[in-house]
Amino acid sequence: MNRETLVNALLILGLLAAPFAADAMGEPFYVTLATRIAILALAATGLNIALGLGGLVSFGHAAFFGIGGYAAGILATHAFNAEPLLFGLPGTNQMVSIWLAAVAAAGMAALLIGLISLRTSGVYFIMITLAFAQMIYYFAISWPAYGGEDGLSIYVRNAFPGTNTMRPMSFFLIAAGLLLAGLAFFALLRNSRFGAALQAGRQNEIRLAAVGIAPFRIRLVAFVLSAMMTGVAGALFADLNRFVSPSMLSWHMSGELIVLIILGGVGRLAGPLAGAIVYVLFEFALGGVTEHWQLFLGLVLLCVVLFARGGVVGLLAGRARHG
Amino acid sequence: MSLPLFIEQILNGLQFGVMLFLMAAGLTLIFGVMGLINLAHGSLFMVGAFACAAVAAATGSFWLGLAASLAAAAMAGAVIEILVIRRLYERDHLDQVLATFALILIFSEGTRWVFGSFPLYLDIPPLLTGAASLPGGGQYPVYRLAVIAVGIAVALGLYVLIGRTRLGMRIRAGESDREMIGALGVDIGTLYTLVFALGAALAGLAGAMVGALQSVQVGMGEPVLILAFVVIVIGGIGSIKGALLGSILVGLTETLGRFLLPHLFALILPASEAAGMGAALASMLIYILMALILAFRPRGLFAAST
Amino acid sequence: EPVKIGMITTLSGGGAGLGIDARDGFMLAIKQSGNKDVEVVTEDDAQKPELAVQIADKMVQSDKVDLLTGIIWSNLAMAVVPSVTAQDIIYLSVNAGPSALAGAGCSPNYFNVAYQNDNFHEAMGEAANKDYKKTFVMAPNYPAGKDSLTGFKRYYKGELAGEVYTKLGQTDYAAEIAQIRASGADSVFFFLPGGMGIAFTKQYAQSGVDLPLLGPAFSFSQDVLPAIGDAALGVKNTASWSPDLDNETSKAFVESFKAEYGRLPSVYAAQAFDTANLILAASAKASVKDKDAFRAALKAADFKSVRGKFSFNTNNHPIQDFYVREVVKDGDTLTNKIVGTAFTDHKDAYAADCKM
Amino acid sequence: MAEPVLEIRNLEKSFGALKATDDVSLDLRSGEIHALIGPNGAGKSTLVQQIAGSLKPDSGTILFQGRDVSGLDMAARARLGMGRTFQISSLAGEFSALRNVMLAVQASAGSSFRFFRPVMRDASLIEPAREALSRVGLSDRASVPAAELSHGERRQLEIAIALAQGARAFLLDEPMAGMGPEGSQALTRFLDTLRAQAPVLLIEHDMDAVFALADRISVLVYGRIVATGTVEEIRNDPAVREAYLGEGA
Amino acid sequence: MTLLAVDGLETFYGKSQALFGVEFTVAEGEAVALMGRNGMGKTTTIRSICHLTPARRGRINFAGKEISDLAPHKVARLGIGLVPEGRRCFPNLTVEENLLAAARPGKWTLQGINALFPRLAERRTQPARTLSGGEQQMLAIGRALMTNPRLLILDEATEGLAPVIRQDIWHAIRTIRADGQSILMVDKTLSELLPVADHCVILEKGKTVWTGTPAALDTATQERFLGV
Ligand SMILES: Nc1ncnc2c1ncn2[C@@H]1O[C@H](COP(=O)(O)OP(=O)(O)OP(=O)(O)O)[C@@H](O)[C@H]1O
Ligand SMILES: Nc1ncnc2c1ncn2[C@@H]1O[C@H](COP(=O)(O)OP(=O)(O)OP(=O)(O)O)[C@@H](O)[C@H]1O
Ligand SMILES: [Mg+2]
Ligand SMILES: [Mg+2]
Repeated sequence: MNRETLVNALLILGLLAAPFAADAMGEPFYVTLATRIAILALAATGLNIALGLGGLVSFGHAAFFGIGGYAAGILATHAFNAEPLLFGLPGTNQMVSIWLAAVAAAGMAALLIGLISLRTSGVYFIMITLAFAQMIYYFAISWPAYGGEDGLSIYVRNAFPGTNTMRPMSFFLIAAGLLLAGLAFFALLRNSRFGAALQAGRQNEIRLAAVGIAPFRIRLVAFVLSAMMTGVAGALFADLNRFVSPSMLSWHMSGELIVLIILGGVGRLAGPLAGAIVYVLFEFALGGVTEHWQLFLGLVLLCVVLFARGGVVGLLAGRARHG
Repeated sequence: MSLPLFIEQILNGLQFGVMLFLMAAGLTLIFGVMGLINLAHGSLFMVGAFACAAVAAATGSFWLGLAASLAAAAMAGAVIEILVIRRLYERDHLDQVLATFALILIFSEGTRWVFGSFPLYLDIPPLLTGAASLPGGGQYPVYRLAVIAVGIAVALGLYVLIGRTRLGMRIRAGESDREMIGALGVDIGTLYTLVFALGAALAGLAGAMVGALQSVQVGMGEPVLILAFVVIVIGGIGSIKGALLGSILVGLTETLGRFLLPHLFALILPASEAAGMGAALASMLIYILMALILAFRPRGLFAAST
Repeated sequence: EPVKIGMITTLSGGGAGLGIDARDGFMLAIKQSGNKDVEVVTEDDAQKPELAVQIADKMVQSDKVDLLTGIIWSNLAMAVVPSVTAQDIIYLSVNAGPSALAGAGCSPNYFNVAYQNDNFHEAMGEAANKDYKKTFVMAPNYPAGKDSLTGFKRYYKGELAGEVYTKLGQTDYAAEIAQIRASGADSVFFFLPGGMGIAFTKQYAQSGVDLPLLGPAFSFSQDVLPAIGDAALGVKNTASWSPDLDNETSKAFVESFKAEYGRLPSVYAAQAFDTANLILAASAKASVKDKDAFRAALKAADFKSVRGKFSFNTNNHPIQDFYVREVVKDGDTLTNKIVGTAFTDHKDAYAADCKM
Repeated sequence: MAEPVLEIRNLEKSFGALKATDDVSLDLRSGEIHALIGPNGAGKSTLVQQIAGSLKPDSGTILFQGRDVSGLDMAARARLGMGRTFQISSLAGEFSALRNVMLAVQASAGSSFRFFRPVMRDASLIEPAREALSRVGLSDRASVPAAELSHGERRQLEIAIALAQGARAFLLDEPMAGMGPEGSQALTRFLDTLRAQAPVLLIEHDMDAVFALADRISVLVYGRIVATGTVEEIRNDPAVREAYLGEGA
Repeated sequence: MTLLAVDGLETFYGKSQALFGVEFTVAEGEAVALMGRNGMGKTTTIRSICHLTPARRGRINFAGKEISDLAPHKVARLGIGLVPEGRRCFPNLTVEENLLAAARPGKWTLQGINALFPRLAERRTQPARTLSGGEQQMLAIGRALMTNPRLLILDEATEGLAPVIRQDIWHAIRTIRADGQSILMVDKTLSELLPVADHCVILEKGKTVWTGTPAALDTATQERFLGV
């Protein structure tokens, strides 16, 4: 087993074990915290497909996160009020259906946004993805039907067959299960032919085209897959908080997802997970100590950039090898 | 809707545009010319405003405050360049994003620690108060005219500095190949510290000047940051001319959109709903504009030709 | 009987001033009571709904608090309140009263010790009837802004010279001021909280337009007045409290707040001070562990309010008076002075929808 | 006469006032090495870029295997079998030499939308890639990231990639540049064998190599073809001697 | 008098060592050819001298001054002008700006360069990015000369140039050498390189393995170290 595999395994095991330890010690809140980490890690793993593998720095992934969240919120509200949704379709409070809806909605949005955005590159791409996310954000703020800026409450957490999702542990296991599936998907994708083309496009677009692979299509597919995964995470996040609001769509959220990845290690399998663990734990631990916690969080992040090249995973496992 | 009002709104749009340019100028310099994504630009803007407000409150002179804002922002810029930024030129853009994001947190919270949590008082200097009469009968605040003048002066100054001087050549050369310009005997390290400090000083200047029109408070730089990025991306990165025209385009779109869209919707909707719908669309307008421009010109309006 | 209170409020970022005032007002009351059994844990929500939810979870699950309070903003309240009250935790609002929580979404576990969001605006609408016939109204385009104009229009009988929604977070108001100038209005009502209000008022003062400004107290509260400066002088605004309010509790509160923190208290500080006193009074009457008894004790509102009289309506929202204040200069400091009463014993418009 | 694999008709391209390609017609026949020489800035690379699809001509047609490819983009032309090397090496720097070549194998198989099977355990990619590397003599550098190869090694890698693409025609822009004397000789021998696989359009300033290899030579000056002929004809053409070869040749 | 003396140079790229003890000297006014197969460390040696990839061990003495600890721009200002491998013109600057950006006063001026390479004069306002390969090579040489160096370092300066131009460049190199310019050069075309060189240094696997005059470089040595 090489060092990176070992680090990855330890991070995943750590995440899985922590809630059980917390539960045993009668500290259910840490289960919630671990759930939050798992969900943010899943969202960032989605972004890692576009950003880490494809070099597509999307500064608008909050759009997909929020769309997933609103899919959950809207479907649940309609189910709760027993009002039909579009075309007489009912809402639902079944997580699995909600996830599918989140994937579909985020994927559609990504397809449209990607078709236009992927014509640009570099900083222009960063900004055009931001532009689309901002459009959706302002739309959500001023659209009264689902609460506008005040957001939308989900009064009862959505259901998953065979468990009581209101129990923190059950919900954690659902989130962790999806995270593991997301990580497995990422790992397979990265090593596949598609992944090879995607990564080559990040390193040298001209070279990719010159061997006969059109970068645009590869990137579009990657962008859509990436958005879908982030969308599912958004649906979970809505269920975790039992609340969705435009702040899930804001550029701060997009920035936070990017920060998680850079902090953990760009393009690394466990990068988003490591980033989420470090970020959430610091946010949580510092927040309790001083009201100036953001200053110290800033200092921690700064130290990581300056002294740990390649993020946390880079620090623990050394430079990435591409075989 | 009368013609004079319409003309006044166009003026407002132009004026807002130039103000945007003033806010974007430092960012254009650092981002367009040094190729550094500096998210902390908004923080330097804030530093300028706070320095101006604090010194103006202590001395009673806006002008001393203005000088202090330049000095404080330049100093802050030089310090972060030396301590942080210069270690990151060779790195990925993404590392710069994370580092400057961390700097935002540090600056915001540090400023709040020093100055407290309440907005500060900063008003325009007595010399520039009041409104001037415009030809045609309108009235326009003198201070805003002064902001326009400073914005245009900064644009010209930067244009000459970057495009016409040897210093500008070296900066641009460093942008494409830092190692090579060093190997030819140019002390690019010091040069970049200076440029960064200059960009920071421009941010500080904008913070002080614009701060007198808004509220001087922690977090005031964030909306500016996004707007400034929008402006320089629309104009085309690295082009001072593009940034100026991009600013004016955004200023006009934003102002006229806010003004006209509710009127348009009023043709088909009741007044109150029209006002809401119009405002909703208006708030998305500059992003729609940016997306449209980039969809047709993927490198902005005035990108250096490929 | 020990009481553990969780306070989630905004202590960092641009909106920190409000949270700090609320926290300081709250802690002042606790300190003055000398009650050693009351423990308060405070955390910063950074004005982010997700973070507020996380902190609420932590306080409930880990700190095992009995009561929650402190949130300043409606959107954060909407994120936290429904889920905690559903877990049978009592929440007391020191500020923000979204209509959803006053009407159909009300809960026996939710007590609003501040106001329902529409109240200040309703009061201004009522007060404006006296002097004005044609008002230009303006607010940001988000739910609180729309509620504001709805509240104003509910009581205002004059004509609207214009109705404008601005962008949330907007900093330049030249275009709106031009519209005001051209509108033929005789007054301007606006709701622009925080930095937006500071920017608008300053720019308005320079524009040469001199129609009277009216607004809810949020834009002219003690936390922002010093930043606006003389541009605020003479502005009329409505609130449920003012530092010059003539009652013993209020006077003592202003004095002790000034002595403790070296500044004048804002409306947020006053509301939080009342909230703490309400809790203290209730815990003297009933054990916080006995939820039913404690809720009843809260509902009795048997405490000395800085607002003079204070009681709860059926939906656990206040019945209180609203005043018209004017910004004046007291020596070197800007502050508010009561110049009239808009409503006495005012109730919000949503109580009828509350079934509990 | 053999069939032309690649045929260019009346191609034109201007940059502002500069005519970089001025009514160029040219063909490449199967089995031949057709050298394109000319002074610096004559428009050779510009021509290759237009053939390969990374630059759009102002007018003119490009036929590849009898088919008009003028409307296709670079990737599509590469899939049809245009194997190209760049004048300044253009590689996926983080990938090892082997993976760079594997990418070409994968592209030629048209299988880039496979999401799950790991490439590094995929013999159908690795074997051909190793084969191509060994043909250019880079076998023992297979696992070195492209960014860490020396200049000359990168040039060799570029050729290996074109080989692995299964090209039906090679467009080589100065493949000898940067190769040491030993490398140049080896590459010359190698190119000699390459024409049996597919014809080569060779741009090169190394006249020893050109004269040793070319079946035909075209001379481009200021965007125009001024002469086409055999090695002997070109070598003895006084105009070419003056414009390009100098006294030494 | 010795202008440049390199001794015991050992250089690493990360963990992998590229130089294992390079040593040679360049005397004032002398042209030295640095030779070796692909990947033997010629470019690395040059990068170490210019402090672009600093040597981990060894000494570099230039004009009587130890320079192995000096920053690249200080090394350059002492009088080392580099024409790097792969040209590396500043793509976003025009031809003229490329020449002027780092120019230092001395014998070489814009006129001088334009006379040496008329082609560049024709293209003076064009961004370097759009130059042909050969034009870029001329620009790189011109740019180094504009810094008026005491020692000119040419790393494959004739790569990709047409034979006529190459003759011109070799002619130019001979001219400037005749003027007393010291030169360190790498080039693959031995037939053109050797006549210009006063001295040859051959590297193999990052070590100096042979030093001598071009005349002493017999076919056996060439066969052994250069593979021809
Ligand atoms: N985008 C462009 N804009 C303006 N001029 C250009 C552009 N691209 C190339 N040129 C000019 O067109 C001419 C032909 O360039 P090209 O690169 O094709 O030359 P070449 O024959 O390959 O030369 P070399 O042998 O030196 O590589 C040159 O003079 C070059 O400066
Ligand atoms: N950036 C780098 N990272 C790691 N190794 C490198 C790097 N650059 C060069 N090398 C290695 O260092 C060794 C010497 O390379 P160098 O470029 O100095 O050779 P060279 O003699 O100039 O060859 P060429 O004639 O091909 O230019 C080679 O083995 C090469 O693979
Ligand atoms: Mg060429
Ligand atoms: Mg070399």
